[in-house]
Amino acid sequence: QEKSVTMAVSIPAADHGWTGGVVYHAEREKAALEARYPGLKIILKTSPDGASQANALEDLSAQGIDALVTLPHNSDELTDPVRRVKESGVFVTVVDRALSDPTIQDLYVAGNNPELGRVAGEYMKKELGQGDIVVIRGLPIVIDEQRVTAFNAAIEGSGIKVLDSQYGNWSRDDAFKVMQDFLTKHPKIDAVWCQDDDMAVGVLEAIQQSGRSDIKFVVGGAGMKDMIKRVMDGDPMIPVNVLYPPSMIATAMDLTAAGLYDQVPVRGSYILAAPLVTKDNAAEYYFPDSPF
Amino acid sequence: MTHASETTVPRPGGGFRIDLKAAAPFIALAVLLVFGALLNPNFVSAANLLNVLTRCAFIAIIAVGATFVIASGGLDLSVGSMAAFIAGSMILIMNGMGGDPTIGTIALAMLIALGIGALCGLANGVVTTAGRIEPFIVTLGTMGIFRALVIWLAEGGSIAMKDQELRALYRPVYFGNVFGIPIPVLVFLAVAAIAAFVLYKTRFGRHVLAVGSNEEVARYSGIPVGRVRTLTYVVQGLCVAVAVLVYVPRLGAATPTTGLLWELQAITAVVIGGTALRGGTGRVWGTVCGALILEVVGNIMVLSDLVSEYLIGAVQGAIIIVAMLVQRSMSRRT
Amino acid sequence: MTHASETTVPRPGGGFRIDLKAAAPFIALAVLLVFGALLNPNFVSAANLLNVLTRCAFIAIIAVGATFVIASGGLDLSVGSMAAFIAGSMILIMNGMGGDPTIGTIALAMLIALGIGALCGLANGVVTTAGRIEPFIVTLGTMGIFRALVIWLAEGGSIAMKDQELRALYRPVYFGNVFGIPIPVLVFLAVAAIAAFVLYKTRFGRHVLAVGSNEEVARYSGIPVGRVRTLTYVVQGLCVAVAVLVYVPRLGAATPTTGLLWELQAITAVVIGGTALRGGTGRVWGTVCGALILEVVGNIMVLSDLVSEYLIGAVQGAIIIVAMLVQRSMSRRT
Amino acid sequence: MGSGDIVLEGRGLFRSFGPVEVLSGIDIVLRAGEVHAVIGENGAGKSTLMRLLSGHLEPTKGTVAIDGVPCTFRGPVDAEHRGIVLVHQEILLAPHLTVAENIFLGREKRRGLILDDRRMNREAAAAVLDLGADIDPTTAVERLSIAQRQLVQIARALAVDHRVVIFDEPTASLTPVEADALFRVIARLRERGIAVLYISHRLAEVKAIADVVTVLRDGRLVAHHDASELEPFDMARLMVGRDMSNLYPERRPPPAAADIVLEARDVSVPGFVENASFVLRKGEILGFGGLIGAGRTELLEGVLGLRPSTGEVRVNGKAVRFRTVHDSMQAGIVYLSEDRKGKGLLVGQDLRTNLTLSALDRFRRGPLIDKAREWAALDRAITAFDIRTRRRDINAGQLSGGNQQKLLLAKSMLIEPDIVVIDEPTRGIDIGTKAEIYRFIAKLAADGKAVIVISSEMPELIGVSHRVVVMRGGHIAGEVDGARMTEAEIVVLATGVAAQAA
Ligand SMILES: Nc1ncnc2c1ncn2[C@@H]1O[C@H](COP(=O)(O)OP(=O)(O)OP(=O)(O)O)[C@@H](O)[C@H]1O
Ligand SMILES: Nc1ncnc2c1ncn2[C@@H]1O[C@H](COP(=O)(O)OP(=O)(O)OP(=O)(O)O)[C@@H](O)[C@H]1O
Ligand SMILES: [Mg+2]
Ligand SMILES: [Mg+2]
Repeated sequence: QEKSVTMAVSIPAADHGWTGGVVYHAEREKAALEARYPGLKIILKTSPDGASQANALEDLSAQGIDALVTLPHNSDELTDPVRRVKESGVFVTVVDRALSDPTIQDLYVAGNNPELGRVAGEYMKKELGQGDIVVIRGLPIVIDEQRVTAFNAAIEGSGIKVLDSQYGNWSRDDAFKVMQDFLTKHPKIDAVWCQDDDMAVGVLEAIQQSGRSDIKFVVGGAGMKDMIKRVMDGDPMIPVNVLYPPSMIATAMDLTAAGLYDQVPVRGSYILAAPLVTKDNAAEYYFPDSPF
Repeated sequence: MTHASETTVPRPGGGFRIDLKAAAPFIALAVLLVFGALLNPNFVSAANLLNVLTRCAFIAIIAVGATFVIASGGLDLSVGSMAAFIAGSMILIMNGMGGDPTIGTIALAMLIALGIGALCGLANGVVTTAGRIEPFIVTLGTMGIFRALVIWLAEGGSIAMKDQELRALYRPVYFGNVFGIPIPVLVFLAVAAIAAFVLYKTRFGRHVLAVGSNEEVARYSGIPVGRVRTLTYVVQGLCVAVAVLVYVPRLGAATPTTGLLWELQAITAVVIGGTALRGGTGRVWGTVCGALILEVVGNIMVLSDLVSEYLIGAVQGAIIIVAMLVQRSMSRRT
Repeated sequence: MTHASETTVPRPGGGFRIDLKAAAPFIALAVLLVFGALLNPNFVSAANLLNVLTRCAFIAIIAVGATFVIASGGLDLSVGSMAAFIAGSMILIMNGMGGDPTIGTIALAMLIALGIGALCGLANGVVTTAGRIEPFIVTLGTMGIFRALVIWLAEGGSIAMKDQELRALYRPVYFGNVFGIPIPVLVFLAVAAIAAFVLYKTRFGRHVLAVGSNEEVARYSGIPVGRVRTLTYVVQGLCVAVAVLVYVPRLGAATPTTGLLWELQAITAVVIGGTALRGGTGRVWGTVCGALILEVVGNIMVLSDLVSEYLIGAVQGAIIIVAMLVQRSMSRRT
Repeated sequence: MGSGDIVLEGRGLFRSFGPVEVLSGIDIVLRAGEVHAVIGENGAGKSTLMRLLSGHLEPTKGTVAIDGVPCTFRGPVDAEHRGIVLVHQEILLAPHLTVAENIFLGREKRRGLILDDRRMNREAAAAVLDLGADIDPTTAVERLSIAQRQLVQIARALAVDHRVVIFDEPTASLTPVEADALFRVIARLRERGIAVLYISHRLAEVKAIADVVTVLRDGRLVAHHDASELEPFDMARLMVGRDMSNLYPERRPPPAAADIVLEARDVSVPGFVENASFVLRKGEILGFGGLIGAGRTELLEGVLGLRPSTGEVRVNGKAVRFRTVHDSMQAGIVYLSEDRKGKGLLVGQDLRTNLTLSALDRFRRGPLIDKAREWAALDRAITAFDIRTRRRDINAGQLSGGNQQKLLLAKSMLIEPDIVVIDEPTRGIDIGTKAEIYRFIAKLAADGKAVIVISSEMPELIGVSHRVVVMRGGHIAGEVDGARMTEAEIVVLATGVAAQAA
């Protein structure tokens, strides 16, 4: 157990709720793993965008590392930089967003963005059957596009019509504004899919202010603790949530460390489900101490 | 010096010229309103217009502060992060105060928020003037600092008001209204009125414009240039704090994305309002109008089905440029 | 009459003063390097230093262009989105060209990219000078426009080079080296050298400085002020395009977040390098040094374990302010 | 009158700014090899006329003709190409560029693509030296004194091929030494058959160098004479429209043992002045003479807290330390900068704002500024200082140069100072106003205030001062009063050389 190993963790900066959760869980797991494996040194670095993450990867491998756990900003952009790390003989674990060239990653812990969209879409189809909904998207980046594409595929052919969709930038404020305007624009909205719980907060506030009662429910995503709580409490506006736990970074770090120290085979893909959180199973997913 | 009285000096009858120049942003706004009404009749519904007015409150209030900074020849890029930082601190303070939630709790937290705002502004001002560094760099630096502090306070997550009772008590500050006029609108009108008063009617305001016009002349005229500059940043900080007072009750939380890019919006509002970035002029009401224009453009974009969501940014950018073009050509003609 | 030269004017310091002022950013850089070496010995390894040098190429090249714009009294906030737009278009063009991937394909795409860059710059320049609108507003507008175009081209996702062979062919432009010096470093040195030559040794450069120093004087001197201003934006556009040429082989993709906030970094590099935002001066080599300082600060942050991840932005902001303070006090002392 | 061919001619020139007509039907004829002076009060329209003749402005009515052919200039550069150059009244140079870069701006010398800086520096140095100044051509213009800038500006104008050279008050900021050099240059121009248009308020100078004199008053042509027919006295009368017998006021006897109100002991301003000491008494007018760059401005700025300085300053016997000019204003001292546009007035703000800027406290009603009182003060200032303006709501920058000076004077007097320091009080001021300003200075002293006058015009120093301190090269070279207060004495002290030449 005295083997001295350096593990680098490269993740996006905590610039909104979900990535904030990622940073939180990564820091916690770092402390836990370093306690568990005395020889293990974990270097945790956050980067605000793809290019700086590529920089950080260079800097990390320049220091001599044995393993890399990374949640890339963007698959296309970071494929080559991660490849370069891999070429120097480092064990590579990729989280959430698969690289364009899957042969690079030794271990893939998938959060499965399309699944989040699909699950939300299936729920809409099941609950609503048919009706008019609005979609509030995140930022114009790949993850968002994958989720929306899968969502659209899921509701395809049903009677559900997407009246409007706009970017809410994964920000409560922007989502609030967009929802206010949607409410002005569309006299009848049956449901809202807003892809992220941060935005759901703004959406709910806008609905409450308008005093409208046509909106039956809002489907968010990612499993923010306040939202899980509301599901647990049976809030009719938030009947479900689609889990997309930022703690997947911890899973990945844990597996990687296990592979390095415990000689257990960890290579391969580890797909986390994007389960639908309902009133029945919500308690399982409620972590009151998490910041997210 | 005796025979001078021959020179008959007319009173400033030329007010009209100045008026039209100052009116340009309002005319641009009016054009936009008509345009919006044509695109979607809902646009001119009272509810929508009140929404827009209420929403523009934050940027309008912050931009009024920016008018002072810019009029004195400065620039403040940190306002967005400063807003997030003040909001976060204020919420944490409210969460920490404990006791029964009362109006007093909120009032105290508000006072502290104003204090923090003033201090943040003071920091910007002192570093800029005492260190004689370009305000662009100083406030870019403090922008990073405030933002990082928010992230640190939030531990990456969000900072939310815990006490639901307190939250309910505070909510009306954003959602409430007096005789049908939303409180945020009243607040921003009050802030603008006070600011216009200070800028146009007091010695400090005169000094701000003088410093922005020509710093050397101001110095030779015995104006404490450094102090005036610093104070404009304090005014800016206070305005940001006031904006936060109205912001917090809306969603009851601050996140690392709170206030992102507000600085650019505020500066844009100031410039669209007719204040030149090189200093020496300041148009408080123009600034408010500029903030409204920005909000209306966004609103029209969402309400209309003209462009795909991908291209909204392009159309917004284009509209702002065109609005400036129209305004410039109008104020040049006369 | 003849004895006018006898007036002994105590000339302050002479040439030495000017040298030290220009040297200030380099000294700040040296201090940072020493600081970094103390924190982590890996910092001064050849591999790390080459990495940092290579990485700073994008910002350095863009900032060299920004030096022209700023020296002439302008400002360009659109460079980041422009970079994303050019990168996106270039990749789409390469994807669309089909045929066997050859050097020719890449060269053609490069030429087109340069052309797009020049056109984007031209647009900024023409709107600014012909419309007489504050460059802040114009380029804020085009920033939104270019960004939206990228989002539109990418349909909200990303634009990646499809042909792996072509990608392999293009890769060396970022990852290759000549006699151990990475190609991006050579490129930015070449760009800076050419820019320094143009700014200091050609008539156009002289006119750029004159326009920034005093527009009216320039006009009276028969300098085509509008054309010179416009050309500085074209130079900026070309520089952005050159940066993109080096950027694309690195990540092989463009996304709607590519180049985010590069404008602020570029302007910061220019100012740290000793060019004043109000125009009239331009220090090309100082700008390159400024870009290096920014990159080194980021690198030190990654290499050291000084602060929590949340607070990195704060430390970076503080370091930049301190660097400016040091530099200012140094150039004032002498 | 003149004999050479007519080179440039203006016929029936009118010019209005908005509704205000500032030139009405001016005819002017310029001949080769002739020095043609244009004189007139401040605001008479001299500079406007020059701008019409040099393509900077277009006439509202009337024509400009070159060699008898009417022409319209497409701008100043076009006029320059046709050989007409103008030396502006105000300094128009790019502050960040060097002397040589400014001189060759817009007409750079190149070798291939590359600027030939070595050659331009060499030629610039020569051109400036030709004007009797020794300025390093690689100095940035922002580091030059106003006088040096003026010389650079003249050098710039003369650096192109020219047939007509227009000087708009070139000597306003020059000391006699540089002015003499300029006159020699003008003489050479005349010998080469070049037509020279020359504006000046120094009538003796006009008498000495001009062949023909045109007099303007309120935008109208008043008279047109051979210079030989006119004495300065006549010129003054034509300009002002009344007799100007005594330019300088009756001088009261210098107060013998009055209290010392201001004392400077061993004041040094780093880089400019070393160990300067002087005293100023109540009721006294103290002149400061010296050549350009002697450090007079810097000394007083140092004493008054406008620049860092060391040494001891006492006001009314009490040691004081002025950190900012605000402190010295509080102590009752006001300083009027020689750089009206750069340091004195906000050229982009209106007259009222400028007037009350230093004295806003006196216009307060509670926290408010009382605009009505400000307007009243402006009315009073316009009357008291005879500020010639046709509107009250124009910007200070739109006033003619002389009227700007009057506005600055009015602004400074609003704080009711006990000690007034005026740097170059009559730079660019017409003779009528000059007399008024001298009388005003004398009255200040008679009222028991103390005045320091920094001036490069020696007759002025001698005419108004009780005592003159002369500086040379950053030191106080000496002091003259009473009978020793002569031009010769002052020049000796200022140059350190016996003044055979002067
Ligand atoms: N751009 C302008 N707009 C409005 N009025 C102007 C403008 N330029 C000059 N004037 C006015 O025209 C008149 C003539 O000005 P001009 O500068 O020609 O006088 P001048 O004879 O040169 O005076 P001085 O001796 O003081 O230089 C003045 O009343 C001045 O205020
Ligand atoms: N900002 C500056 N930096 C360096 N040198 C300067 C600066 N300003 C002025 N100087 C130099 O200082 C010297 C003194 O300045 P100045 O000519 O104003 O003195 P002065 O005696 O007041 O002359 P004047 O007759 O113009 O009033 C000049 O030689 C000038 O070149
Ligand atoms: Mg004049
Ligand atoms: Mg002087």
